[in-house]
Amino acid sequence: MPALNDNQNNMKSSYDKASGEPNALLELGGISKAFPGILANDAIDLRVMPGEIHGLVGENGAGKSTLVKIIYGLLRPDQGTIKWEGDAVSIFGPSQARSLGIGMVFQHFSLFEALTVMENIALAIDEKWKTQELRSRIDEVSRNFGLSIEIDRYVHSLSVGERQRVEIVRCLLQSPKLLILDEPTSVLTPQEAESLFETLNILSKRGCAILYISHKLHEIKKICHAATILRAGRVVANCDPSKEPIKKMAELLVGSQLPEINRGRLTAHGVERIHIDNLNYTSKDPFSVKLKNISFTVRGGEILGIAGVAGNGQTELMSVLSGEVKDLDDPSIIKFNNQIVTSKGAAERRLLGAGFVPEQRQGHSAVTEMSLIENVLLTALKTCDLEKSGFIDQAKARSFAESIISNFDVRTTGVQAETGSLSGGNLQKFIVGRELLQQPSILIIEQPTWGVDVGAAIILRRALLDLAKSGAAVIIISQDLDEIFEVCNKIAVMADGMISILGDIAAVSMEEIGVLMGGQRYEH
Amino acid sequence: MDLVAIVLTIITASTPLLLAATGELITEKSGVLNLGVEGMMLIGAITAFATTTITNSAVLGVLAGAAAGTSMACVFGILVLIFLANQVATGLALTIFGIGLSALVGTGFVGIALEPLPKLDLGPISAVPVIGQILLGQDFLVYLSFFMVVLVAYFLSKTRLGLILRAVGESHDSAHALGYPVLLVRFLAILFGGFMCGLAGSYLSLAYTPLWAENMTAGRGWIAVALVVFGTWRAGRVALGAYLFGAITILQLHVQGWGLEIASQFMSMLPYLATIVVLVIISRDGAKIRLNAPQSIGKAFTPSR
Amino acid sequence: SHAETKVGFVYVGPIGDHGWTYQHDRARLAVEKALGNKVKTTFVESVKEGPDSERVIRQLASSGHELIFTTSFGFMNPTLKAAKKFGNVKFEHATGYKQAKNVGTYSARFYEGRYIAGVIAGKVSKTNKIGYVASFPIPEVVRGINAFMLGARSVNPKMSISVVWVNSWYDPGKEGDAAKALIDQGADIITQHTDSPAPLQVAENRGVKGFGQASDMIKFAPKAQLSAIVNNWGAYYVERTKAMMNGSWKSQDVWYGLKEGMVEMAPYTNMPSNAAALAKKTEEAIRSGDLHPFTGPIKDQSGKLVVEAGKIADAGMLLGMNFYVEGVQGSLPK
Amino acid sequence: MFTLERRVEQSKSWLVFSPIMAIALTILSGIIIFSVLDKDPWMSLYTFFIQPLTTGFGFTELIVKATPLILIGVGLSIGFKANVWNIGAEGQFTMGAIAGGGTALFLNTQESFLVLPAVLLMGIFGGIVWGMIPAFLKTKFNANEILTSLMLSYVALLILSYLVHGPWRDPGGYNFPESEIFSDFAMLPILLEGTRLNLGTVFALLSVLIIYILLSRTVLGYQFKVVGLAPAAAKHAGFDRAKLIWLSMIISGGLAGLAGISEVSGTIGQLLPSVSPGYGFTAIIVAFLGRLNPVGVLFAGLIMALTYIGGENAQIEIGLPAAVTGLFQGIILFYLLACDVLARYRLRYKPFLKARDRE
Ligand SMILES: Nc1ncnc2c1ncn2[C@@H]1O[C@H](COP(=O)(O)OP(=O)(O)OP(=O)(O)O)[C@@H](O)[C@H]1O
Ligand SMILES: Nc1ncnc2c1ncn2[C@@H]1O[C@H](COP(=O)(O)OP(=O)(O)OP(=O)(O)O)[C@@H](O)[C@H]1O
Ligand SMILES: [Mg+2]
Ligand SMILES: [Mg+2]
Repeated sequence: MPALNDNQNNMKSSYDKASGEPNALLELGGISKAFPGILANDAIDLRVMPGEIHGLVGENGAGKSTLVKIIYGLLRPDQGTIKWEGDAVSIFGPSQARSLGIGMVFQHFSLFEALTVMENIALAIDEKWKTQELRSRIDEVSRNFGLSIEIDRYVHSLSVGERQRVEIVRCLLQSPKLLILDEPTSVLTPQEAESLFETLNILSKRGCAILYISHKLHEIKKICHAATILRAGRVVANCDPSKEPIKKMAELLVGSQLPEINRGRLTAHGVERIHIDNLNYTSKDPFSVKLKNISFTVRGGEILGIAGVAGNGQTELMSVLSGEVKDLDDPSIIKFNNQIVTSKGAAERRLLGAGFVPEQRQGHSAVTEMSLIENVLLTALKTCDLEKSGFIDQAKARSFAESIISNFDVRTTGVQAETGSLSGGNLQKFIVGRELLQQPSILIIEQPTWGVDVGAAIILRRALLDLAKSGAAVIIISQDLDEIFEVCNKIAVMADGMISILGDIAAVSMEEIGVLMGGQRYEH
Repeated sequence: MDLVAIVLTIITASTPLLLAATGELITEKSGVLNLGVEGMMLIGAITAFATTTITNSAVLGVLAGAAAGTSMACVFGILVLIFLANQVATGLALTIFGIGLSALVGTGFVGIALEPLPKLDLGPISAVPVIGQILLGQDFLVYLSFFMVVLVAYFLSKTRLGLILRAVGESHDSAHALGYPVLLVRFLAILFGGFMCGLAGSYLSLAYTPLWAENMTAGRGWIAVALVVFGTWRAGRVALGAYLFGAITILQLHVQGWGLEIASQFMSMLPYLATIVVLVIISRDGAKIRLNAPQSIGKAFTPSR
Repeated sequence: SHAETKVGFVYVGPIGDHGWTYQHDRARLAVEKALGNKVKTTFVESVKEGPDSERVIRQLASSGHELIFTTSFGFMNPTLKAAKKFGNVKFEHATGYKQAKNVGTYSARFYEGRYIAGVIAGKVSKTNKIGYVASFPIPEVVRGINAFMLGARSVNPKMSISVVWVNSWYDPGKEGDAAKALIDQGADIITQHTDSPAPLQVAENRGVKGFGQASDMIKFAPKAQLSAIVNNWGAYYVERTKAMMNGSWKSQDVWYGLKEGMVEMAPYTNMPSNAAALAKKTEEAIRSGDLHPFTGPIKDQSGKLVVEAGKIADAGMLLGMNFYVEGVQGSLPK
Repeated sequence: MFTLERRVEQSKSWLVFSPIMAIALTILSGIIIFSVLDKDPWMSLYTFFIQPLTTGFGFTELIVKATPLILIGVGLSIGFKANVWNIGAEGQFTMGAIAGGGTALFLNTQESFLVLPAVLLMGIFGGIVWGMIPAFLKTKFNANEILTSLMLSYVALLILSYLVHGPWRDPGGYNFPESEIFSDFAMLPILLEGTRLNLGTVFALLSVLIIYILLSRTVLGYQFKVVGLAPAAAKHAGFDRAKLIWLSMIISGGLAGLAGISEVSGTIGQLLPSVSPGYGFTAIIVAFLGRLNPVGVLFAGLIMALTYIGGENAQIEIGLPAAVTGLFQGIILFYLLACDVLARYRLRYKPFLKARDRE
């Protein structure tokens, strides 16, 4: 892509004057990394200049996390070179990466819930600090960057935004030269994201380079000086995002023209299918969010999107709605199709016409060690009569599985395949297919297209729309606002275990939603 | 009746439990459940006894006992960390194997008498009533057990290595992401557990009853495992549990000695029933367990590189 | 090869228990020693008293063993069952009460030794309190407790016995704990009817006195052991093996004691010479038949006269003994 | 460097092959152990593993010995599949013996063919009750069943000891700790005259068949598997975890109880202070060795029984110490656990790559 590469040269030259030397901070050459059955990184070249905010974009599974894990020393590349400030280096582990001046904020898993903020920070720095010194250092850094954190709290009591601040602060403590952020905004409100961008700008001005991974192209466009686009483990383009239209970047990323979904008209006059009245729930798990005074109604033909930042009670709400949890506080009423189901289990709710798809596929909505046939039984056993006086009707289960595969284009070796062998998108198609073929009048689905490629996402979204058009009530719990705006006709926002209903999606603004997502989250 | 003497008896009865339980505590805190305590104790006991018999040195005996416990733990560590074997099953296998191997090795050491471990003798100071008698004048493994509890408590709450250990037990994925060698930490924790079980076994065969007898641990290893849950993974509470259990074990014998009219079998049940009761009381409070229990206990970890 | 006679032994514990089984195994070695290469002995150790014992006995019988000693009470019915199947094989069952044409029984009057131990305790004790570590409340053990009490009271009527049941024949830790508890309660003599040397070791450690069980345990307690009641099966095993070899073996029921040498006393040590002298005198009297430990008047705990003065307790009472004599504390589990 | 690489699907052939490899490795270790003990290894292996099978008696005894192991092991494997760790089968076995044996004693003068069914039912019931206690403590108080069931085993053994030494001892038995001998009406019929092969073996085979069908064909069996593999998925499906804990404890307790009463009224014929040489614990190995599959358990039970009988035989024939048996059992389980990894993972040689420039 010669045209795009030009842009990068422009950028570099602007730095040439400042430093007097065209030395990249980080330069990857031909990095390759294979996992069983998949080449996650295929000969990747990447240059990051000092002070540059460099975007790394690509579809799910494109190899972004793999690449930054290699930079951080967590994964060993099969091939390729890493140059740091002009010298070839081998990075044997995160602590070496940190000593070089590389810090990283992870996409998942990096804080310890049962430890305090202080302990979490101490774990991530390699020098020996006296506790008192460390405290004042933390204070200093958090003041400098406007990232306030409470050192002595346990992480499990923090909101997601606070957790991320902890992660960032502990990187900044070591004055990194390169800060890697892997999808940092997927868990933030728009306002929080704004303040993060400010922090990143300050850092960049002070000469710290940033490698920024995100799916949100408008963010990339807004803050990045340069971007590298990955597809299926390869670099497909380098560009200057400020000059590139978002649509163009998206097409590069997907490798094809983007189809569009037409929501069409959803008729909201159906019968009342879901009715929640004053729902309250306090889990025994001290690390979970309390659900408070939740009330709403969804009618047949409607799709309600519940937006919100992860960790604000969505998981708890899902488990309460699906009947996985039944010991609710008083007063709580859940009605499905005009029947009170508050104390009924998941199986009973299904018999009343409900279907559920929780966020976690492996081990929650599917048993990865079992075959597709066996996974059909998980939810369709009673509703589709796959049981004959206690015995499993194998033949019927098999034909059910086969019809899912053919109706939803699930790519697999067959109905006997171990479910864990399916890719994320295909697994999700299978799971949603399993629920839809049971013809539910109620469907509650969490993160329907998370980790699913664009093609599959479109199939899934269309199926949800069709279901609603046929008269079912659908709830989509999602952190992806774009997705909610694409398919839902009503929106609600969840924050700190409470829900605000905003009603018709056409009548709300992004700002309004953003304010609500921030909600009362900091009033602990 | 001599109260001081009773306290002393309780301390000695609790010492092997305490040693083994502190070791298991560290192992579990790193996220590994090792149910082979009984087997490691037995191997420790016979090795310590045999070594002392042969070399005439109790110190060598204790060291050898601890080393033997450690090497049993090493086998366990390799199986569960490298071969990713089920931890429950492997622990059980370790126990069965330990019982068999110790009995086999022990055939040559039956009926041999040993001097019990020497006791600290500070002359007149050790004879000071109550305090002197209880605190001064025990054998060194008893002091070691005190010391180890304090050390482990300090290690877990105050040191960086302790923090790393807890982090590994809490979430191996996060610890790995920060660059901590999860498997190495776990392996060392397993070895420490074995080391302590070896010491506990040595205490049994060198100090508690200075002789070798097949299966002489008589279920103490299992009690030690129970004590860790019982103490909600806190060193101090584990020690409290160990002394409580020791006290019940000894006091039921006293009650018999006083001639109470209860069948002795029912008295012998008391320690087991007490364990169940306390376990129930502790486990009822899910939040407390959740805050102290290592979250990744029993789960296998495979780092990808 | 020349025809050697095969003799089998079935043990309930490991030969390394240094107690019951250990003594039987020493007797087996005595047989080998006495009869040299005319016999070949085989043993199976740690045989559980359930169905396993019947299989082991049958396996021994079917593999050419002509005489089989089954050395635990719990082997009684399995021995009889096997004996029915193997009419040509001779069986000797220890401590049981059922005989058959090819099953003889033998047992030892350990209570004779315990009576002497009681006499010594009566002489030596300062607190007048004896701690008794007991295994299970069976007649054999109860008889031993009573004999001990009678012996002790024969020299000092203030003596009493506290009993702790450990519900095991062999659990050194627990036996030791029991001994400690008893000493803490004031006992200055420890005696035991369990098999490990642990109680005696505790006595040594705590500076009180005690008695060895089943074998001379002086090496475990050089300063504490007063004597030991030694089980000596060797002579009997040799005698019965010879009888079997020369065809004179007949089923019988013997209950041997000091006189026949099946019970022996280890040297009297760690006691004043007058106590040792009294012990020797008592031993002689029992050996010669002048003294039977269970000679009336014997009162039970409630003070009821159970054996009249001058009378000797009959065999039925001895074999099925289920009461404590006066002076034993606590009540016998029923 | 060799690395383990997760297989996408469990290798079916390794599942079969790894026990065979474990046994082969055990035999190899046996050769070393025997040599260390100064015995001729081949002779020892022969007496240990083959000779017991060369006589009809030996063969039936193998089955008799395997029967309780199979009965208990099959029950345990259900629980283990569902991640319910019942380590207390020894106690449930003993309780079965107590409840059934007590019934036999109570009805000892009755001459009715109903005695035996009553005895068996009570035996099963005794095991169930003892299994239900940990289930109750687990579901109600979240108490770890490994520890509670184990502690309850010690309690059960003491209860039996109390009964046999006290209230239930044979009045005509000179106060010795044995119950009366059961009447013929309480005894399981012998299948083969002259041997000890009894109806208990039929129960064991039936239990293998029934549990096999339960696990492979029924909804309940499916639920056990799901709960074990993915507890969250079981919740999602709406399976009642508490119910499954109760059921698995009831089934494993009941089968252990049946094993207990079958042992007492099949081979022993009376209550003794101890009725089990540790069957409840050995059955745990059997369950794992049999890969928690009823048919596997059947074979594993036979193999484990062989180690016992072989051990006795080796004592008789070549004077090997009894402890060798336990050693073998531990080793065989170790090897199995180690070999099993190859069913889930692939061993792969991965050369260290020097980071080098591309072109
Ligand atoms: N440890 C691993 N073992 C096997 N395959 C892996 C491993 N880690 C990643 N992969 C695979 O490598 C590919 C690239 O994964 P990676 O996590 O780098 O993607 P990503 O671009 O970060 O995606 P996302 O946007 O979902 O975070 C994926 O197909 C993934 O399934
Ligand atoms: N951590 C992992 N360990 C082992 N295998 C993995 C891992 N992650 C993914 N895989 C395997 O890699 C393959 C690709 O998985 P992945 O979910 O990344 O697919 P994908 O490319 O994102 O496809 P889709 O777009 O359908 O989600 C699958 O076969 C999956 O089983
Ligand atoms: Mg990623
Ligand atoms: Mg994917």
